Amino acid sequence: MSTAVETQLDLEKIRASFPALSREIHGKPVAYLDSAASSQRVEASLQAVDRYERRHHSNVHRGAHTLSAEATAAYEGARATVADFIGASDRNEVVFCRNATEAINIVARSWGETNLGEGDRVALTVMEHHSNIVPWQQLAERKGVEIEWIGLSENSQLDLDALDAALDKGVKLVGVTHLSNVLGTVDPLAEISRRAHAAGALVMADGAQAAPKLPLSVTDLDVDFYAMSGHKLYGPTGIGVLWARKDLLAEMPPFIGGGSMIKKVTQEGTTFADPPARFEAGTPPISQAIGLAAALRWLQGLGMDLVNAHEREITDYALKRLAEVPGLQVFGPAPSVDRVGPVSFVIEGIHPHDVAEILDRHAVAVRSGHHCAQPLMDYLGVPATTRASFAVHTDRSEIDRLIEGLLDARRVFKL
Amino acid sequence: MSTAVETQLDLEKIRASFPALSREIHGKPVAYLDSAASSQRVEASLQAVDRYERRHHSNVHRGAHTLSAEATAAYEGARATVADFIGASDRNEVVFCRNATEAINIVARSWGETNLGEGDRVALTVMEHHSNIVPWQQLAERKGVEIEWIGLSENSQLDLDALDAALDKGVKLVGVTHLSNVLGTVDPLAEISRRAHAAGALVMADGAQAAPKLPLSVTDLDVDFYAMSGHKLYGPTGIGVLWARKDLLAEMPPFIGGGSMIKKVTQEGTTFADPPARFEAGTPPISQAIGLAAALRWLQGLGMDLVNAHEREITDYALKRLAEVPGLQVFGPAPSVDRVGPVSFVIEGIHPHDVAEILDRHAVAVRSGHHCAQPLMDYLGVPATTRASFAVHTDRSEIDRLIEGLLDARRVFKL
Amino acid sequence: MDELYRDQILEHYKRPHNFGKLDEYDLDFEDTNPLCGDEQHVFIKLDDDGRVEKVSFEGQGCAISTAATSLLTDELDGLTRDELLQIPKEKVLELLGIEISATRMKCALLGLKAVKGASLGASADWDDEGAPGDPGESESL
Amino acid sequence: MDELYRDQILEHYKRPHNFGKLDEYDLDFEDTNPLCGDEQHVFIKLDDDGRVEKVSFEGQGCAISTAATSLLTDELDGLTRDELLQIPKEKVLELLGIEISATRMKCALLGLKAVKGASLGASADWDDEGAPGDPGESESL
Ligand SMILES: Cc1ncc(COP(=O)(O)O)c(C=O)c1O
Ligand SMILES: Cc1ncc(COP(=O)(O)O)c(C=O)c1O
Repeated sequence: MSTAVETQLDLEKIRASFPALSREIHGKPVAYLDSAASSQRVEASLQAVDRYERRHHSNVHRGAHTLSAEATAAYEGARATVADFIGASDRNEVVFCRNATEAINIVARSWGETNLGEGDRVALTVMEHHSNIVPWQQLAERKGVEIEWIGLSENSQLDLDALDAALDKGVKLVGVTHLSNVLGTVDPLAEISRRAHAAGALVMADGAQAAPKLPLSVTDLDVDFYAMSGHKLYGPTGIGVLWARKDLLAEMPPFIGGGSMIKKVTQEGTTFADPPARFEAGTPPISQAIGLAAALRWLQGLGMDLVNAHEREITDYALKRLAEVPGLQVFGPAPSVDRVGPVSFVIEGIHPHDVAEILDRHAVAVRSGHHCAQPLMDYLGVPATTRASFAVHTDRSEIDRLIEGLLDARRVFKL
Repeated sequence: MSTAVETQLDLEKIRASFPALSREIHGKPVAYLDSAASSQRVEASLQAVDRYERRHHSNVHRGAHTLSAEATAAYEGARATVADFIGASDRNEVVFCRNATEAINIVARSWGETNLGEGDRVALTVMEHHSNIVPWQQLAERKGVEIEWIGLSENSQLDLDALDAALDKGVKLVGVTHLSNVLGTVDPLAEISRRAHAAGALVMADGAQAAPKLPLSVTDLDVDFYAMSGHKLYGPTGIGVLWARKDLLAEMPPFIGGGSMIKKVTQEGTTFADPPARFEAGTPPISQAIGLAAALRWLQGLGMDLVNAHEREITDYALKRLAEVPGLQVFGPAPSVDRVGPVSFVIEGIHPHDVAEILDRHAVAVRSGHHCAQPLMDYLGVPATTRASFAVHTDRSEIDRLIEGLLDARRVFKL
Repeated sequence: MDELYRDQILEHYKRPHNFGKLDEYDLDFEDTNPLCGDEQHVFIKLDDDGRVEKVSFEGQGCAISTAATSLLTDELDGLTRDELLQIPKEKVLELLGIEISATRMKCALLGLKAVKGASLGASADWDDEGAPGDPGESESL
Repeated sequence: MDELYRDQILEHYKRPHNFGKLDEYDLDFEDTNPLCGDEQHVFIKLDDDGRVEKVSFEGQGCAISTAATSLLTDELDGLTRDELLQIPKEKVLELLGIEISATRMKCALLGLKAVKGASLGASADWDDEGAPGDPGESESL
């Protein structure tokens, strides 16, 4: 719990920190309800990148000159900020990569390739994003690993009994999203880790959606791997984070090969650097790491407890108002502390794509489709949904405009 | 040849387009002679990114709303610009990734993994950067592939007889840098491709250094794969390009798995999208692609023939002036059309690291070390060199300051 | 009246022509729009001369893709496989009679792509991304 | 006089003490600075009590790393392996007597790292990156 004097975010001030929110579409200010796909950039992050690129840029780690020293300090400083934000004890547990997808691929290709073989099992929940599915299917294809699927209980929560059943079969890794990008379900990671570890399995947590919305400590959650993306955290595209336990990283072979990840290269062979450098081949996304760190500091300045409270409040309000739209069905848990973030729904008689199109005319930006979660769509028995997703800057008037737009969609479709 | 009226770059105007050049270090404006490590950002690129991030950002390819359509158009437009810049006939041959290093890894992991096996040979030149060595060594490790090394002839050029000898042994791929990041040697790619193709081998060209300096047509060079990095092209970090022949890309299996690179995901398995999407898993580096494209358009506006002429002129001048420094030995070819770019040297009695340190006091930024080319250092018989590298904005006064700094280094070391 | 969702489109969306699976067919192909997950499966029965005798389609789609395929399948009678492959994209846009934005182009053309796929027996290769924009001038977008 | 390259440093760089390979040694270790490629190989001969009797080093290095290791190897006589492992980084900085920037820290400490590696028989694990900066405030760098 926050001990700060403020108990609520100053939404007006926050909204003024997002330049994109003043964008008009069809003559109306955008109601950006698509932050789960990619968030807008916060001014503090834009400015940190701009300062860096105009005054301090150089390649890192390899130079004896002032700019290179400054760039290195800023890049390693960004690593320290990320470690602090996610509650990691050591900044060298933080590997920078392109996005959450690549972070998970590193685990599958390095840890997975080394530790899993024919007949070994990986458990995945049916609510995983493709990025926490496809790398494991590719590994299954290459190595004969088997995938166990864990379904949902009523109320769209992870079925912990199914998890236990999978663990009983001898699963070596559990891939689980911290926050579903479709259902808004928060998975009980600490409990999942407890059960997985008791059964000798590791936990690969996908934090792409959770990181901007939940106070976060990988130490408290006791997971083994955690992945996230800068562009969902009000930072730039082109930057992702893999956090992994130090002892695991130390044993993991390199994945992408090239400059900066080596100790010594000869014609005969190569020895590799220690983590995190071992996993950061070539020139890293320097300004992107700096941009991500600036966004995280901005979030920390607000306080993640307050951010979380705001996100829950706006989710609850959206759920309440959506219930007013005739023929609309919402997926995901009922309002609770374990329900925050994206709200997915279908309207009888209007395809999600058309819903999104009509909302766009109202300058309400939402996404429609399978949300890179086709197995979940199959599980829910729908080909696609419309998804409204929220951010630290979302206000109630934007939800109201969503509802108006949906009612208009029904009119257009003569329902 | 350019038919434009201008026959020379307007250097003053160009320098004014690089904000970082007004940076002072120890009270003096920086002489940034480290563009081979990473170039400074050009204003046109900074502004394109800024506009995009403040007004148009959203995730690409997946949305029905206006911002998503704009982001998609800008991202695909960036792909078209890259295709145009490198003389590719089809923008779908352009794959965006993180950097040149990752581009080469994609080829090794996808094409290499599929097409090379036990006893197959890959030929590499001794002047390759680690990024065009380590991925092939890793493949060698995994699959029993063998590596043939191609040495240099006198005058630090590729030994084409050694290439032929390697090809005679049945090489399946030749990995060759278009422009050496240490020697400044331009490799005759068209001739190498001719010989390689006649012998049934493909050519993986590393264009990280060449792309900012040489007029470029992958079609004319007739290579099979071409890699480059945005941060060496006056664009942002976090963006790289793999260009590959369409028919090769079509047959290559995916590498990184996740969202956006799939056709359909089910619990049972996954089918994959067509190139280039197949190779762009997860949210791509959208604003970085836009920043790269803006930098390329700026270069095209100058005319790559003029850019090349300037780079050659400044290289020649540097070589001439460096000859004045007692005890200094330059590596690389004598001045010619096939010599442009980085100039590496050692000064008897002063370690390169100390040279760079003393130059920094003069606000002259150079790099010292192995430049991620340790096999070449071994070949040259030195542990490290100092490297001064140039850019479209380099002027003669900066070279003069380099020379002054080197003479001062000799004084400091009492030589 | 709504420009995009005019009556004719809604009519075809709500009651698509030639919807369902043929009992007997010579050609069929399922194509998907990988971005939104929509799928359409086209079935074609040829007569003895190798001309389209019957055609139908199945699948979940938006108003645009459903209406487009419904309208298209009304037009295929008597065509040969080669003629199916010749149908230009503009034909579909003309049948729809509305302006289709770059974002919806994939929807409008999904059925035609499936028809061509059926005729080829393989996924048809084409570019329906719409024109790329000018990233250097994103202000003007 | 130059602050960094003062006479004592240059003297040790040009004529390093204990340079070369021992004919007989009990411990040795080669460590590298992967960023610049510098290598130092340390050789240690122990007496019967397990204390350092002789020490030497080889390798190519800059003035800072060569002088640091030259100075350090003058100070090791009579130390046990455990005592070698206890030597603090500050000791080297003190011997150098000059201010070492973050960029040169790896140079200054390479010899000590190799000494510890020899004593351990394995690469010593430590962090000599220097303090990370504040990326949000890069203006103040
Ligand atoms: C010739 C050459 N190839 C490849 C690279 C690797 O580029 P990046 O670090 O951007 O992947 C470099 C730059 O360091 C280079 O000079
Ligand atoms: C739950 C979840 N995991 C992973 C991802 C993948 O993130 P990225 O596309 O940045 O790799 C996303 C976002 O699309 C997501 O919502």
